[in-house]
Amino acid sequence: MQYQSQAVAKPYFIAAIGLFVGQILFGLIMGLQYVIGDFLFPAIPFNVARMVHTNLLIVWLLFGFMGASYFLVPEETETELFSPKLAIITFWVFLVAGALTVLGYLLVPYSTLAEMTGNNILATMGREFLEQPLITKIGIVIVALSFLFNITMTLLKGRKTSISLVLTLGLLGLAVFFLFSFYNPVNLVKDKYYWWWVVHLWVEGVWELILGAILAFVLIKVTGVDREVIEKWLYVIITMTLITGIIGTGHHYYWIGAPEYWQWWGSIFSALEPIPFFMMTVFAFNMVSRRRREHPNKAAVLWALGTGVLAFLGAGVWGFLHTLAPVNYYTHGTQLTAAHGHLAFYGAYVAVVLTMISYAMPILRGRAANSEKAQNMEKLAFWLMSISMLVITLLLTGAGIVQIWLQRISPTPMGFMAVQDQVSIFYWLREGTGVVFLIGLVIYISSFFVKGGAKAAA
Amino acid sequence: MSTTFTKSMARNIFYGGSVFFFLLFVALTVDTTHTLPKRDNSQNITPSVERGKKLWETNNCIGCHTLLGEGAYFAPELGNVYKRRGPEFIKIWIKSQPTGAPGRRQMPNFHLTDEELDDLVNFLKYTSEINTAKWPPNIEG
Amino acid sequence: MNTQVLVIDPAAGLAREARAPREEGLPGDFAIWIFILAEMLAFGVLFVAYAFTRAGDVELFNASQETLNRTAGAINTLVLITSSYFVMRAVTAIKHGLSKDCAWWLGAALMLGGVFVGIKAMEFHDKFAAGITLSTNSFYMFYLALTFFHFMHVLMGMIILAFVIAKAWRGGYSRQDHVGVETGASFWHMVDLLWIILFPLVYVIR
Amino acid sequence: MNTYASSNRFSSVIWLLLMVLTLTTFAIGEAGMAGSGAMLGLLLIALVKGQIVANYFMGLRHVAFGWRAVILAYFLLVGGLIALAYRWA
Repeated sequence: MQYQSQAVAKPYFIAAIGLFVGQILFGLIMGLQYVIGDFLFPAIPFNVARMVHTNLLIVWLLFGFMGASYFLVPEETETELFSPKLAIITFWVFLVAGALTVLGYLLVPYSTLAEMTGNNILATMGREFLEQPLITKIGIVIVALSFLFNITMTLLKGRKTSISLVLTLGLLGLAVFFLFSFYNPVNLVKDKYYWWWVVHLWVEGVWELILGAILAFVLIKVTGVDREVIEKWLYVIITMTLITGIIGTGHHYYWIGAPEYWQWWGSIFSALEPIPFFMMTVFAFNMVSRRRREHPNKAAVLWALGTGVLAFLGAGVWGFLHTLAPVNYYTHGTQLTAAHGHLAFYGAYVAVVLTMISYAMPILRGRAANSEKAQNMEKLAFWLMSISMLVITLLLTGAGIVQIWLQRISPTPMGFMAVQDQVSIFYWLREGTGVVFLIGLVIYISSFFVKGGAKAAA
Repeated sequence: MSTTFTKSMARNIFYGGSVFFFLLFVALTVDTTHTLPKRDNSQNITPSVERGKKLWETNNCIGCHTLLGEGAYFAPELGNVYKRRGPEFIKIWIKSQPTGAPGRRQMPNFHLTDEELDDLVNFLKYTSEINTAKWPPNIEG
Repeated sequence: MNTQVLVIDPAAGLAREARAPREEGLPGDFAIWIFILAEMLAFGVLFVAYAFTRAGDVELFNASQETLNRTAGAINTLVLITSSYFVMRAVTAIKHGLSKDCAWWLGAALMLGGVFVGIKAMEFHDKFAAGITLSTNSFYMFYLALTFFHFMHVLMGMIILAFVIAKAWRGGYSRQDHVGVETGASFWHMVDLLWIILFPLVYVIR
Repeated sequence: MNTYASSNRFSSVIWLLLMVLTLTTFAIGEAGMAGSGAMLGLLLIALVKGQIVANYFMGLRHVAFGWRAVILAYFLLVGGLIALAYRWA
């Protein structure tokens, strides 16, 4: 660890992994509810489980991004963090707020929670992924502002590298576009139109800047390739991301009442969205093959390469699969969407956060890399989680195709619930694969507790 | 044979390109905003529809259902449920939940009053009349 | 640090010094070429989409095309090509170390860019005044989408030219180092190149 | 300065050629010509103009063949697909 204040990243990473476990457990509950409909009903209805599943994902990824930033920025700017104390306070505020929100979801009926938390003052709740009570949303803004303040102040007093600039820009965009979650007009079309300004412009816009910056940082560290080379490619990739991704938002505007020209804009630009992901994969492999040093942390290299490949598959290939309007007409809002969502989030964002954790955690614990044994466990966990997520995606794709056929294309369309019964075999297999994913996650966590044989700090 | 490739130029193109496409997006959004009244059925937004939307949100319906294809994929699409089932069926259905049928997916009972049920149905009626470019492909959603 | 020039092929730097005239690198920075190719790809898909959508409703497209101001389109083609020619003169000038000439030629190109924008704005104004929008029909959707998207590229090209002019005027480029001029020039030529397809496709071919 | 003058003379000729080609396109439009022949002719003119702009204005004629091929392929592909769509209509 080059700078003392980088240590604040550690609790963020630990919290991220902890919440990740929660996310997976609730995912398994939902997976079971897909086939045993009354499982845990009425204690945890599906909508509550899903809310917890998706919100935990967002929150733990945010913890991961923040931890990554606190680790990365001092090293990039070559100066201590502006205020490590503020970072720790922010951590606890965010963790407590997150925990209270999840407890609120689980313990109080959602409508009561809405009433308790001021939804009558400004109605923002009850929209997918933005279910958080008003006070939580305000809390998120405050946390984001204090975090941005801390990062920006650090940046201002230190060296300004492209990586830290891109990262900060991404984080700033994250905060700015979240503000649209406070805009909830009665007009459903407008509601949905701007809802995507949070959701799409996050995951297919500014989050990719964060992803690119973190990946570039880790690649510089583990390959020793010239910063100049990596940073210019970072710029090229995120340029492609934004020029395709911003207008690509149009692929969500086909069937929600927006003008029909979005079918053209959305199809054409989102069809180009795989290009930056492809470039990222080529870039990662290229840098690793041009490496000038053999970094002892092989697990981190594996995660970095995995991020490239899995993001390309999940976000690029599976996104392209149903992004063209004539295809999307049939696939919109089916299990195919769920398939894409799972692999895209895992491949791009889960993988990049775990890449950073894999690289940074040993250093935070006083060594350049973990022992051979620990690394092997981590690599095994990588393969188990990645392959099972790929299989889950394939199974949901299968379910989606059957669903589309029976419910939407067939000359005698079946009703939704009847179709669900037809595809239950896919759901059973998905649940089984989910258990494998959990095993992978358990092995991943165990790898942190393997004793002995640690490589000396570089 | 040599081509120059500098970081500063890559950076400038990043800033220029991002601003450019964001402005294009804003321009399209302005046009969309002007065009929406022809499509979004907003002339039929009544106070009852407004209350209905709030009920839709505060009971987290989107956590199981899709609405115009967005939401969870656990329960049927409701953007066109008004046309598929009609108002009376919807109200009776909501009131009779949960079915308690063993092993089947369960919908909670949200203890809605008759007036609230009317509001929710009005919201679903308004939603079903939005011009969605002929989506979904058929009435099953 | 940021101005450090990276050369893809180290040996080629020497070749450039020797001014070997036959095989040179791409004019301008490689990064602009990635951008140019991406933009050409997006336009290319839009062009082809236009053609195939037209195939579905030829009468509508032909009838709507009649309402376009072909003369304005042709004048704009002449304007844009001439501006491209001026830009080329500017590049030639700076290759001979003539900074001021370079700036003047670029200034002339910028002015023609302004003429293009003016004519195009009048065209847009006529169409909007006639109540035509992106949602009127598929022909106008493509006509407005393509020309407006292109129009924005012209504006962006003008901004780029303005920056290059300012630097050229201050003597920021030289016989040896004029990658910036070439970069801006390449972008401007791309804008021209796209219009060369756009004009016959949307205004003339029926 | 000799090379300067001669290369400028050359580019001026190129420019004149482009002007003439543009006016040809315009004239075809004004004459109301339609059908496959006119369509192919107009696309061909566009191809020629595009090649001139790419090779002489952009200066790709000094560059490795691959890059010129990209532009040529672009024009052939886009033009070919457009022609296909028009024939198909």
